[in-house]
This record gives sequence, structure tokens and C-alpha cells, in this order.
Amino acid sequence: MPFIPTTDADREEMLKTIGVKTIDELFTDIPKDVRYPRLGIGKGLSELEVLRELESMAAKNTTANSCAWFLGAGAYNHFIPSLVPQLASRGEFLTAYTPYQPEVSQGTLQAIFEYQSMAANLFGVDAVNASHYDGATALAEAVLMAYRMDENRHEILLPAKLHPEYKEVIRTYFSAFPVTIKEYTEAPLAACSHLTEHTACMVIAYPDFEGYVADLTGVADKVHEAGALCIVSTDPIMLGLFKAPGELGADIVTAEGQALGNAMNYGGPFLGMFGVKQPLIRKMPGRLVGETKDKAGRRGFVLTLSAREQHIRREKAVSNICSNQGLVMLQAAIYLETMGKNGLQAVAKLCWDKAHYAADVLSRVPGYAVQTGVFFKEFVLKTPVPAEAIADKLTRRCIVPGLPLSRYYKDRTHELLVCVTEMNTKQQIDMLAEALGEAAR
Amino acid sequence: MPFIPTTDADREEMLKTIGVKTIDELFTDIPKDVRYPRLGIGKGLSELEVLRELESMAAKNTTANSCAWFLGAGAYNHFIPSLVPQLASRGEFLTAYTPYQPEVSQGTLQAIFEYQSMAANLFGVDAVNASHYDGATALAEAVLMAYRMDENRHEILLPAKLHPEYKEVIRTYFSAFPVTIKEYTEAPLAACSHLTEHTACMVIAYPDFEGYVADLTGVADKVHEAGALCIVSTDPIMLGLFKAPGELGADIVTAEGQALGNAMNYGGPFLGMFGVKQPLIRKMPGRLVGETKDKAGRRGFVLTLSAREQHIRREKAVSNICSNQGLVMLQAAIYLETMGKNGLQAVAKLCWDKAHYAADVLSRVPGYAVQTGVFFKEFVLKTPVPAEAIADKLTRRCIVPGLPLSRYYKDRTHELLVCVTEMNTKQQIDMLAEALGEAAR
Amino acid sequence: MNKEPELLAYELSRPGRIGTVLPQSDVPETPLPASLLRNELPLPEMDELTVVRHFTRLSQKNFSIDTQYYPLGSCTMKYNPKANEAAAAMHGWKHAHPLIGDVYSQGSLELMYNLQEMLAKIGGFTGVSLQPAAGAHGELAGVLMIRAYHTARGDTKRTKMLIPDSAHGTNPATSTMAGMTVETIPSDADGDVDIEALKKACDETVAGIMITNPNTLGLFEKRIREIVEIVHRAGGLVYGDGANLNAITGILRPADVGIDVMHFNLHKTFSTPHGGGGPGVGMVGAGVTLAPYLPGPIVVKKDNHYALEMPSKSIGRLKAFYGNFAVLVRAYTYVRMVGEEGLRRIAENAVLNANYVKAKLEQVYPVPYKRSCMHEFVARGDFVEGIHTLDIAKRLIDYDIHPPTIYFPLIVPEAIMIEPTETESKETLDRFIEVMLTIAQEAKTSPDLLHDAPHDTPVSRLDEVAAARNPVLCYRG
Amino acid sequence: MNKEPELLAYELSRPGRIGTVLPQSDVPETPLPASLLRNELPLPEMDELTVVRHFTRLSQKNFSIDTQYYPLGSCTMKYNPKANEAAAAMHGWKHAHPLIGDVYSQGSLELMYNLQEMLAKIGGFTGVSLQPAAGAHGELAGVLMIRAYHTARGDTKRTKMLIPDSAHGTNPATSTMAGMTVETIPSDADGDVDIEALKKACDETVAGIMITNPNTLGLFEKRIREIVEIVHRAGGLVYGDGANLNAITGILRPADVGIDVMHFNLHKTFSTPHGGGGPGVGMVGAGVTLAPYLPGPIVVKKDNHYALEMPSKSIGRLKAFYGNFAVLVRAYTYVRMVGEEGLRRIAENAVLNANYVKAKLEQVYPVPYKRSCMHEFVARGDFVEGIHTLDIAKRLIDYDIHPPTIYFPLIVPEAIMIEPTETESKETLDRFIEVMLTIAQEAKTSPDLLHDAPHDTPVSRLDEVAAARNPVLCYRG
Ligand SMILES: Cc1ncc(COP(=O)(O)O)c(C=O)c1O
Ligand SMILES: Cc1ncc(COP(=O)(O)O)c(C=O)c1O
Repeated sequence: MPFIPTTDADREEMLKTIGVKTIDELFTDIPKDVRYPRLGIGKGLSELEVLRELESMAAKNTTANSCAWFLGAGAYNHFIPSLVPQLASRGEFLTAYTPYQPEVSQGTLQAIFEYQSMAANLFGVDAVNASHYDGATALAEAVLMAYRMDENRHEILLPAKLHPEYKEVIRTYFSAFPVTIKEYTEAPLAACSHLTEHTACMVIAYPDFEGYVADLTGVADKVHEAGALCIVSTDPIMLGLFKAPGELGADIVTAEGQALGNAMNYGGPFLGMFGVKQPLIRKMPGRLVGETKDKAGRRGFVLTLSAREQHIRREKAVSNICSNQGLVMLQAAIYLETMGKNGLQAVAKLCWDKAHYAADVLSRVPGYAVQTGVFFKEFVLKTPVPAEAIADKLTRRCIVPGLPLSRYYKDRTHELLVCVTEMNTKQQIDMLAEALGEAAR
Repeated sequence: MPFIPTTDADREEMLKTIGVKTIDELFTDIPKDVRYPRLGIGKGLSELEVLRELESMAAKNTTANSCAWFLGAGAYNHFIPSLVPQLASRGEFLTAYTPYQPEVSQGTLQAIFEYQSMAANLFGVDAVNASHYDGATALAEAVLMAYRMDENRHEILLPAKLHPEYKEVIRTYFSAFPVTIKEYTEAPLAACSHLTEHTACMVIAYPDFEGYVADLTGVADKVHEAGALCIVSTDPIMLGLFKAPGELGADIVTAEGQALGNAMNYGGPFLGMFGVKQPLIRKMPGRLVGETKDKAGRRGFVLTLSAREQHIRREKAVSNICSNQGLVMLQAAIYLETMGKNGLQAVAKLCWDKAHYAADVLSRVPGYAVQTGVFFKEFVLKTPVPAEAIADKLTRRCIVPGLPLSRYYKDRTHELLVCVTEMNTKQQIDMLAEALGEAAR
Repeated sequence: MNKEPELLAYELSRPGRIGTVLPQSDVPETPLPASLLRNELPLPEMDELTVVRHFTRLSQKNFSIDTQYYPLGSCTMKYNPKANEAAAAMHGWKHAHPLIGDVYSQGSLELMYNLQEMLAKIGGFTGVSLQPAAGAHGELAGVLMIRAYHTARGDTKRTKMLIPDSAHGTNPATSTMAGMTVETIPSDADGDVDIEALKKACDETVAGIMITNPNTLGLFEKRIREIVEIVHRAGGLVYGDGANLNAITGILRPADVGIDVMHFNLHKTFSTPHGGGGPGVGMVGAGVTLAPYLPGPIVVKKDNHYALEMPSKSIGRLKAFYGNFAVLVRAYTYVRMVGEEGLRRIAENAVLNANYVKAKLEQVYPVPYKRSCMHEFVARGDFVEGIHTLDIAKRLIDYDIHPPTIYFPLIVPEAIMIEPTETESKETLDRFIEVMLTIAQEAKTSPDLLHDAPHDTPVSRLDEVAAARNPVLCYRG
Repeated sequence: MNKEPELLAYELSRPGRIGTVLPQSDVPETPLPASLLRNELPLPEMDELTVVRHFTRLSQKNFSIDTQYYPLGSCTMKYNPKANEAAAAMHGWKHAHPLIGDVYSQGSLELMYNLQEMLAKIGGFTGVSLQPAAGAHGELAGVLMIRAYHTARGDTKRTKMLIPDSAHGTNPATSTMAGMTVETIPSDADGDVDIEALKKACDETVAGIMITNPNTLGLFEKRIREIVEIVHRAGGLVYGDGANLNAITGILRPADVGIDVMHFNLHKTFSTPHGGGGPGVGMVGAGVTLAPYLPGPIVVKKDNHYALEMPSKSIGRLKAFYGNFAVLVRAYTYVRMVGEEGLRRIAENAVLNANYVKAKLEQVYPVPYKRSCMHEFVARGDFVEGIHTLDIAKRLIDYDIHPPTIYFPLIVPEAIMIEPTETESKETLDRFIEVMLTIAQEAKTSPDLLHDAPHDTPVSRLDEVAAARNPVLCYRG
């Protein structure tokens, strides 16, 4: 086998050194009656055969590279500059472990530090950690963090229009804790009326699951007055144009960072982004890289503040997270540096203009209407016939029109969540309009 | 533009340093009336747009990754282990120039040295150079080299069954020289009767263009008796099993090395392999890497024997070659090390067995017959209806049955050159047989 | 080569630069809502070459499996086949969207289903969920499942998890996150769980035990069946931490000794790259008792198609969508390539290599437990006055070898935890042994060589105290 | 990091190892012809990790554009966009076969046709052939075309090529390969072709001239039209060596000053990677006179499809199939991304950068020709007794910069040929300038620093004389 270099001669010599006759003797601690089971998983195959099998399996998926794609809802089809995967896949990044030995891990460490810096600036916060599993778990851990600040505060305010799967994840994470999770349906400012002295935190979706962006002015102040934390779950691409949540007073900012240079990959690996304001740094979960100096005064980077973490604090740790989404974070770092200020702004502007063009065109299709409000790259389209049927009809023609909201809300049968990014051309949008028109007939 | 970092401020400062007011002043040596022409090649596009354009262009090709593929004839569909392109595309290899500064090019230099060593062992010769443009030019330069040994020897013996395009290349390379190119149709040993005191060299195709392998025992001796050089043009995959040309007495061995870990790429870049026996080393064209030591006694590698080359010898150089096919050679080196002795033998054996299975099955299809003789992975199939029509019919069904020989030989209308490699499964072969049967009806 | 310090992106930035060209807009502009816009966007501005050179040079400042021997205990730094990467790069995976619907995702679902099945067979489990994104995430799943099981039976007093003192920090931390309290079980003189202590801890509040086997000392818990029985008899369930599965694939199915629920780190045993921190997959497998509680959705096969489904009593979702899918593709590729026989050979050779290195080093580096080890072993680095394990670790760097895991597990003072893995050649192991023995000599004859190590890295030992005291977590200009 | 010497593959080999698994055969065996088989196959035997680590570590022993500033004169080491690589990796190109027939290759042919058209426009040429695999190969095409032209007219006495003394070695070597004799034309005090000498050389045996413009001194031949006229009047034709096109894209179409045939190095101006030696593309363009003689086949457009065709009086094929196709894909990607305006900006900035560096260095490093330069310039390195250009070059390595081209062109003693390229930032140029000035100081104050340089590379200066005297070209065990 190409993955085991030990030759028979090597093996003999090694066994002799160890002082046993056969390899089996090394396994005598394992109960004999269950040793060496037949697994029934088949013979090993060649690389060629396995890759062919995978190619043909992969071909069964309907994918964004070969369709007009208007489906987002938490996983986004954005442009990835070619250099991103080419650099991130370098063996020195790909096959390193967590940078426990800083002298031989400055590559990874500096990349994390740069990511932390850029993400903190994007969010308007003071520190961002080295990643969570995804946007949902980042938010769940943020809420958990808020809850732990003061266990008397056992109410959690969630927006009704938070991504349904994020809500489910929060519920799972809290299944062992005596909290009350309340969902508010108002705009964030109005929802502040729900704040009580038991409120641990108020979560704001910015934009909300349906793509709409609320004006957050004044919200954080009210939350703080109530003694709670203000947590914003956001979209990093939108922040290329829109006010940073930190700037708006958020204490904790989380996001799904997949859109930053990572493919959709059927939903994973994604990037949980997590940032906090200064006072919360020592309470935040996740790995952090800090700048320091070596004996010669040279700048260097290390994992720091690990006294919060599980490998030091064990049951008293702020979180159990160990492996995170390092490589995805690296792709995001490369993406952010490639785009930079001008590029991210440009992408956000393209999303804005194209989404609004689409909303305009689609709202003119007889029978359809666009939900009003300020939206960024996604919006809700009311459909004259069931959205699920439309989606099915169009997908077969390789136009993926968006998410039928009935997928998450049984009764919202005539609504489609449409996502438009820089990847969509005017021609595709016009084609979508035409196809929707036909589908309504 | 992402490829020009100079900012406007930089530009101003630089112009000031230079002492000119505008960039235009730097171009005053260029005749004014033709300066700054309109080219008419259009505006620059984004990476996204260009890659999309290319994807849709590329999709217009019928390719080996999505068809049952039996077409070879000088470009071969072999398995490429995933690590080959992944390693060769590392920036440090990809974006280095010719290793003129050995201290900072040991990576490239050692890789070349390893390639030279493996290729020399494969060929049974004493030295192989760092590559030619392709198998055809390698052979043309070999013949040129033989011719230059003694300009009184102005006859060149080529096998009639040399790849037709190789013959054309040789003719082009010799268009300025007063040589007589004779083609022999006999087996190599019998063809020795054509040797005269004017023969510069006899070229042997091993295997020949049609895939057949001659017994070369005794040929080189006869060629040498006549005072000529024996040149063998070969297939490196076949040499995984078959006698090395050098072992058989060849003075110069050339080959097309694409099959060693390089994709077919619509015919290029390919790999010209070129090796010689000891006495000819200082007369051979192309770059050579040699082993030496540094002052501290450490082993290192350098470009050597460059006194043969154009940058030193100018019009007296043995060849004009400068840039070669470095990266393709690197892929071949990685391939050869990955396969190694056992892997190359196994690939050759798979080709042999599958080609012979195919020949057997196809020869049983009513109306078809296989040309007799020892062949390796290609053979000639006589067809009951014009081969060109069969190829067309089958290709539309995504079975590419081989090369209709009429493509090169107008009158050979009912012959198909079929190639079978380790990439072809039994199932594909059986399917080909069935499809051929139908096509004949 | 490449010894210059690498500037930070922000230091390389110049106003007006950009690293890629974006398409011109082909639609009319829509006015932006001015009051909602940010004033500045402090991101670096770089040209494309600068970005490429920056990250290429940064990468060269890393040790990695692809460049150095990396015997990092517990982390299973084995070779990550390049075919895994080729597989994960296929368009059909990369551009697949999680919400297009099962009908249009049959390729992804088939792969997940097949992988679930294979992993279930490898572990002997009834059901498998691929959702957890890492080992710790799988632990959370498992402990929540145990909790849910007790709760479903109305057995709400069970809030205590038993955790051996040799356990990885994620085990206790996970228990807390799942609302449990932790009771630590000491190890006995053999490095196994102290059975008497275990028995004592097994009261009616016990929810279960989290057990790592082979444990973090690299030893197989010989009395694993007894442990399982004791806990089961007390009404608790057994969580298996499968981070060390590399030692026993094809040798033992954990379920066969009674493990109720377990995670496997696909980023260890199943050769998916660690990526400088992640992503991983902490797939969980469960026996009949707990399978209905698995996090979901998982993939089921119905006639000729595949569908996502929530297990009947599922603890719910642990993340959005279905797991780190691209990592699953890699693991699947690997299992298909090695096959049944390969899995066993992996374990055999991992164990052989560890015992070989141990045999060669234990005369010099004290190994506290005198038994044959599994895929790794723990030695001590404090055999010379004034020399610490840290010094030995740093000195290894000078010899171009990545240090083993150090100071873990916590129960062995000055621990050095060495995991050779099966993918390293005997020559590499021999060189490592030779270097370790040389360093042991140097520790006596020239201790400063160790204290000052490493000597030739981009930076030498860094001031970690200052870093934590006054944290700089963000570029400040 | 990674300073250990890297063993050779043969030294890493152990019997029985293999780096990949191959499929089992699914067909019956056919007996092999024993008498034709080899007895041994002396190739190394390595496991996959060893191969990966070997080449990854080797790569780290290279300087490259992606890692270091690389101002190698004449070689145009500009940034090679990563999009080029993504484009070339598309399945539709990689797995295309050259002989499947035009109908099934419309994608490849369309790309080639478009590229032919674009390059023709950039050069002002009537026809273009993409077949030559490198600059020297393009030269051979051009000279054979000139020969064929004269021969076709019955003008067989024209066997002499005029070649300026500053020309690249490929020019004279090519002429010989095309059966020509070479007459060298000296340069004048300005670095241009000596017009008087040229006139004298222009007898009735002149087949043509090979002229590089900008020439290898980095200077634009001001009297290019006069040169062309003189040669044309003598009945010769003008070959342009386009290796330095990077200075004039969008500024001058060479055909507009009368160049009859010319090659462009796509692996220079058109940003395709050099690959440690190649592959390149030495595409040739020709005006009306010579276009019919271009090597072929080339691509023509007929109604709505593309076809391969031999030009009417073609010199024939120069290689099998149609050129280094995957390199063409990269060049096409690049031209599409930069577009018309970009091409001009490339030239402008390349020239700006060269003049800037020259302005900063010429006080210390004597520049023999006092003119503004094009994209590169030649200085001298022998301004301090006992110090040679080689010493300066090697000392640059200590500062993590790749040395410029040295000792070329031959007409400038101790030449240092610096080509900054347009893709490098002012900061990079400024650092280079600073380092060059520091080295100039060191040359005076501590010459041994230069003589012993480089100091920190895997090997120091190598014994090239021994290498050539007793060549070891192959591993001998
Ligand atoms: C024994 C053990 N358990 C659990 C974990 C945690 O796994 P992860 O890092 O994937 O969360 C590790 C990781 O090193 C481990 O070694
Ligand atoms: C001026 C000049 N002409 C010709 C060549 C030869 O080009 P190639 O190496 O592509 O054969 C070069 C290459 O360096 C060159 O600089």
C-alpha cells in the first residue's frame, strides 16, 4: 500500500527490536473474542477507480457552476479568485496542525493574526477569534457566553427571522440549560420592549433570514440599559457597504464567513466568525493569536489567552472547542486581502445593484410581488402558484430560482427567497423573470 | 489593475526621480507616427468573466475524461496520480526560471538530475538531457546531431512507419541541408541492407507508429559496422517491460514523454526525451545538470557542459535550444518516482493485457480483423466500412474508437489505429466491440 | 532562504491597490440607503502578486506533514493522500448547495450514506451522524444524547459525567457545555482507569463515563469490558472518545466492547488534512440504545434514492446543514482506497512503529508505564537536572523535526507524547530516534544548546507571558 | 527551516515500495514475449508520502517569482496570474486529444484562433502561427521562412544572416540550424546597431537580419526604420526577436516599422510561467510577404467553425501537433484579462520601473549607455577592484533577492542586466535599490562578504569546473 512504507524486512527488524515475534502480540490487551472482526467494507481500490467513482457520484448533483443560481439562504455563491484555493492548498498550510509550536508555525499564526485583524475591522470590534465551526455554532456560543455572564439572566431574545437552522442549533446547545428563548417579530428597536432584568442577550439578524436590513440605531443602547448583551449575527459581504455592527454598539458579532472565498461544498466546511468588544475578550471562546516578541526582539505570533480554553481549564473552560475551521479561515484571509477594501466594496455594490435590478424585474412579472423593505442581496418573492412547484420546474431547466420558504415554514407556500450576487448576470436575471412568468401560467 | 501595483502617487515620485514629466517621454525613441496604435483587442475583463468564457469554450471539446477513449497515435491517455500536478504546480517550481543561480535553484536542479538519472536507466543510456520540445523535435535533433558528426554522411534512414508528423518535423528541420531521407519498410534488421558509407544514421521506431514492436537484436551492430549511428525513438511506458534501446545498442534514444504523468492537453506541452551513450555526451544538444560539491564539501547540482550551448557558443552551438519543457519534465520526474519500478511495470502490464484482450475481442467482431505482429498498446484494426465513418458515428456516442489511418494515409481508408491503456476497462472494451459491430451493419 | 520577516498585510497595503478585477456592472445602479452605510472599511489594499508572495512566503514558515516528520501525539499526523484533495476539488461537490433539495443532491447524499455505512461497520455501530464538525463537537453530541436518553426515561438526576484524569481537556469541557458536572477518575499504576475509584464514583447521579481507548497514554484499557459493565450497571452510559482510533481500525470495533456512543476524528484516523487547526469531522456513531438520539439530519436510503431525515428522538441540529461535507469527501476517498485489509494494516503498522520507537528510546527517556503501547506512547523529558521537556521539544526543531505533543496528558509530569503513525518509513523513525538520543546526550554535555533552541527559525522562543498579559490580537498600525 | 540536504530519489528508495495503487486487471492475462523483455528496471521505489515530502522540500530550495523578487534581465519575470493556472486546469483542455478531429475540437480551435488574432493585432501582423514551443523555436521558424522565401524566388545565394553583437545566443545558433552563415554587426557608441557596419555587410548574399528591439541592452533601436530599409533595399528580410516585447505592447506594433517576421515569447510578455526552464511558446507573426510561409497548421475560421490548415507555402511542421496548447490557454486568459488598455499600461509601467531603478543605481553601478532605457537596463559590476559582477549577484541572494542576469549581453564587460517588470511594487524596487547600494558599500568595506556569498543557502558556490571536467549526469549509487 502506498500509504505504508514499511517493508517486510523492516517489519522483521522492528519486531525483533521490540522483542515480539508477531504484530499480533502487540494487541493482546484487546479482548480476544472480538479482535480482528470482519468489517464488510470491501477491498481497497486504486486511486483511479476511486476518483472515477467519485466523479460519477458528484455528477449526480445539480450545482451552481452549471446553472443560473439564485439560491442562498445561508450558503452563498460568490466569486472566488483563483489564487485563494491555490495558496490555501499548499501543503505547508494544509498539513500542519494547530500552531502549538510557534517557532515553526509562524505561517499559520500570522495568517490567523491577519484574519483576526481584518475581521475585527470589518465587524467594528476589538477581537475576533480564530473561528468556530460555522455561523450557527458561533452564534450559539455567543448566546451561551452571554448566558454564562450571569446565570440569573435566563431569557434569550431571538429574532423570529433568524435562520431557522441557527435557531435549531441554539436550541440544541441550550438543551441542558434552564433558559427561556423568546422570538420577537418586530424590528429590533421595537423589540427592545421585550427586554427584562432577566434578559441575557438580544440577538439581531443583520440582515435577517429573508435578506432585509434593519436600522439598528439606538438598539444597543437600550439593550445595554437593560443590562443585557447585544449580539449581532451578520453577513460579512454586506459589511463591505453597511455599518459595522460593532460601530452600532454590538457587544458580540458573529457571522457565517463562507462567502469570503469558500465554495458552498454542500454546506460545509463553513466559517464561524466570532468577535467581541474589549471588555469581553477574556470571556470569549475559541483560539486567539497574539503578537509578541522573541528574545532578539523580533515580532512573532503565538496562541494566547489559552487559560480560557479546554486544554488548560478543562471543565471550567469557556467552551469545549478545540479543532476549528482553520483552513476555511485561511481562505477567508486570503480572500479579504485579495479583495481588500476596494474589492469588497465592489462585490457588495454588485450584489446590491443586481439584487435590486432583479427585484425590479421580477416584481413586474404578472402574479409576482416583492416583499418591501431595505434588503441587501436576498429578498422574498411572492408567487402566484406554489413556490415549491416553481422551484422544481425551473431547476429542471437549470435555473435555480431560490428557496421555497415552505421548506422551513409549512404555511408559507407561495414565497420564494431569491438571492442575487455578483455571479448573476443581467441575462440570467432576465431569463429568470421569463421562466417565472412561464411557470405562473 | 491587479497586476500593476504602482499607485498614482508612486508614479509621480518615480517620474520625478527619473527627471521626466510624463511616461510618454520615456518612449520618444519610438517613431512618433506609429506610437500608441489602436490594437482593437477589446477591453480587459474580470477573472470571473474570462474563466466563464474559457469554461464554455472548453466544453465544446470532446474529451477523454467523459468518453470511452481508444485514441492514441502519439498522445496518450494514461493515469496521472493526483500528487503529480499538485506538486508540480507549487509556485516555487512553477514560477522559477532556468536554474542559472544554482545556490537558489537546488530544487529544480535536483529534480532535473533525478529525471536525467531515471530516464537514463529507463533508456539504458549514459546521459539524458533536461528535455526537448517534444518527441518529434527530440528525434529531429538526434538526426541533426548524427548528420553533424560527419557531413559526408548525408543519408538518413527513417522507418516508413515512423509517426507521420515526426517525419514532417524532420523534413522541416533539414530543409536547409543537402541530405537524402530514405524510408525503409522492412523490419529494422532487414532494413540494414540500405546502410551505405553515406548513411549518417538509421532511425528505429520502437514501437512503430502502428504500435508494433520489432526484435532489434543485432541491428545496432550492423548500423555501427556501417559507421552510422543507431537512433531509437521509443515509448517510455513500454520500457516498463521491454528491453531498453540502449541495452540493444542504440547510440541515441529519444521519446515522447507525455505519457509520464502529463495530460494530453490537445497536444502540448509534451516532453522531448533525449539520451545518448557516453561517447556522444559532449555533442548532445540541450541542457544538462551535473553533480558537484560546494566549498564545504556538500553535494549540489549545477547546469554543466554548457560550452555546447547557444549562450556560450553562439553560431557554433550544437543546437539553438534555450527554454525547454522544464515543467513537463518535472511532472515526469514526479510520475516516475511515484510509480517507481513496480508501478511502471504494472502500468505496462495493464496496457499489454488490455490491448491484447481488446485485439482478441475486436477481431471476433464480424468484418473486422487485427493486423498481426507483436504490439504493445496499439494495433491496427481493419474495418469493413470506412474507418472515418465509424469513428464519426462512435464519437458521437462518446466512444472514441481510435485513429482512422486515412487521416495520414489517403488510401488506408479501412483501418483504425486502436489504443488501449490502463484507463480502459473491460466494460469499455466490450462496449467498443459492440458498437463496432453495429457500425459495420 | 526566506528568512526575512514577513510584513503584515496592513503594512503591505497602499491606497488604491486591488488583488483581482471584478466584473463591471451590467445592470442599472440602485441608490444606496445612505444612513445605513459605513464610513470606512479598514481592509488592506494589495496587488495580486503581493498577496501571492505574502502567503507563499508565510507558508514556508510552517512545519507540516508534507515537509517534516511530525510525531505529534494524539493528533495522528499521518500522510494525507493527494487523491483526497483531487476528490474534494470536483465541481460536483464544490458547487453543491445544501438547500437545493434531496432530489438534486443525490450525489452528495449517496456519498454521505456510504460513508455512514462504512463508519458504522468500522465502529460496529447501529447509526452514525456525520454532522459534528470536530471531535469536541462530536463529544457534545454524545453527551447530549446520553442526557436526552436519561431525560426521556424521566431519569433526570443523572447529571454527572465520569472522566479519567488522563482525558483530553475537551471531555470535561464538553460535559460542562452539556450541563453536566464532572467527576475525575484517577488512573492506576498501569495507566488504566482505577477500577476501584470508578466503582466508588458510580452512584445514581452518574449519567455516564467518557473514555478514551486507547487512552491518551497510548495504552489500551485492558479492563474496558469491566469498566463498561460497572457504568452500565450503575445506569450510566459509555461515551467513547475515538481520537485514537488509528490504533485499532480493523482490530476492534468499539461497539463490540459495549461503547454506547463514540466520535471518530476523520481528521485523524481518516487522513483528512488538519489545515493548521481544522476543519475536522467528529462523526458520532451509536449503538441501538442511543442511535435514535443522534444529531441530524442523517442520510437514509429509500428504494433507489437517498434522503435526509431526522433520527426519531434526535437531540436536534448541531450546526447548520449537514457537516463538513468536503472533509467527508476526503475521508470517503481514503476508506475506499485502503479498504478492509488496509484499515487493519494501518492499525498494525501504527502500533508497530510506536512500539519500535518506544523500544529504542525508553532506556533514555523514561516511559512511566511498562507495557507495550498502542499507536503512541508517553515518555518523560526531565531525566537531566535543569532540562525540561520543552527544551527537548525545541531542540528537535533544530534537527528539522516537529516536536511531539508535550505536557499532555497532565498525569505524566514533563510528558512527551510520541505518535509516529504508520505512514512514516523506518528510515524516518531511525533518524528521529538518533536525533532524540543525540539530544539526550546534548542535554548532559551542552544544556544551553537545548535552552536556547530553536536556533534557526524565523523567530526564537517567544514571550508568551507578555502576549497574554497585554494581548495584541489585532493589527494596530 | 528545511536546511537538511535532500537525499536523491534513489537514496530514498527501498525494495517493494510503491507511490500509488494501480487498478487490478479486469481482463485475462496475455503471455509476454519473453525474448523482448528487459531484465531489470532500475527505477526508485518510494511510498507516496516520501514522494510528496521529497518534492515539497525540494521546491523550498528554489527562489521563484512567487517567493522572491526576481529581476532577471531578458527573462521578464513578471507575475504569473493564478487565473492562468485555473484556466489551464479545465478538463475540457487537459483531456483534449490533438487527433480527434476539428469537429470535436472546436473549443481548442476557437481559443487558438482568437489568440492568433489578438497576437496578430498586437504585433500588426498578417498571420500568426502558435506552433513554436519557445523563442528559439520561433526563431528557427522565422529564419526558415526567410530562407524559403528567397528559395521560392530562385534567389539561392542568400545564406547570410546579420546579427548584432548584442544579440541573444539563440539568434546565431538558430541561423546555423537553418543552414545560414552568421555575420556579426557591431553596436555603436549609443548601444544601437552600427549603421555603417550594417550597410557594409549588406551584400547580395544577405538573407536578412535578426534584430531584437528593444535590444538586449534594454535600448530601443532608434534607427529601426533605417535598419529595416537598408536590409530590405539589399534584398534581405528582417527578423524581429520579440523577447523584449514587454516594453512596447500597445506602444508600437513591430510590423509598423517594417519587421517581416517575429517571435513573441508568451512565457515572458504574456505571463505564462517559466516552470524552471519551460514550457514556453515562441509564437511567430509575419507580414504579408512571409505569412504564407508560416509553420503550420494554423487555425482558420470558415463560416461558423474553425479548422486547422497549412499556410499555402508553409515551411512545414516544427513539432508534432499544434504547439504548447496549455501555455496558449494561459496567455489567452491573460490577454483577455488585461485587454487593450492593460497592454499599454504594462509596457508603460515596465519602462517606468526600469528607468526608476536605473536612475537610483547609475551613480554607483556604471551604466554604459546614457539614455533612457526601455523595460530593462545593463549596468556594470566591476566598479571596485577585486569585485566582480558574480560577487554582487551572489551577495544579493543573502538579501533574499534573485540576482539579475549577469555577463549578458556579452558586449558589456561584467554586465548586470536588470529587468524590474511592471508587476513589482515601488516598495520592492526601493528595497532592491537599497540592497544594491548597501552591497556597493560592502564591496569596498568588506569585500569578503561578497566573495563568500551566498552565506545561507542549501549549498554555497559550487565547483562548476569540476562538474564539467568530470561530468556526473546520472545517479551512480
Ligand atoms: C483524545 C482527544 N479527544 C478529543 C480531541 C478533540 O478533537 P477536536 O480537536 O477534533 O475537537 C482530541 C484532539 O486532539 C484528542 O486528542
Ligand atoms: C532576447 C532573447 N531572444 C531569444 C530568447 C530565447 O527564447 P527561448 O528561451 O524561449 O527559446 C531569449 C530567452 O531568454 C531572449 O532573451
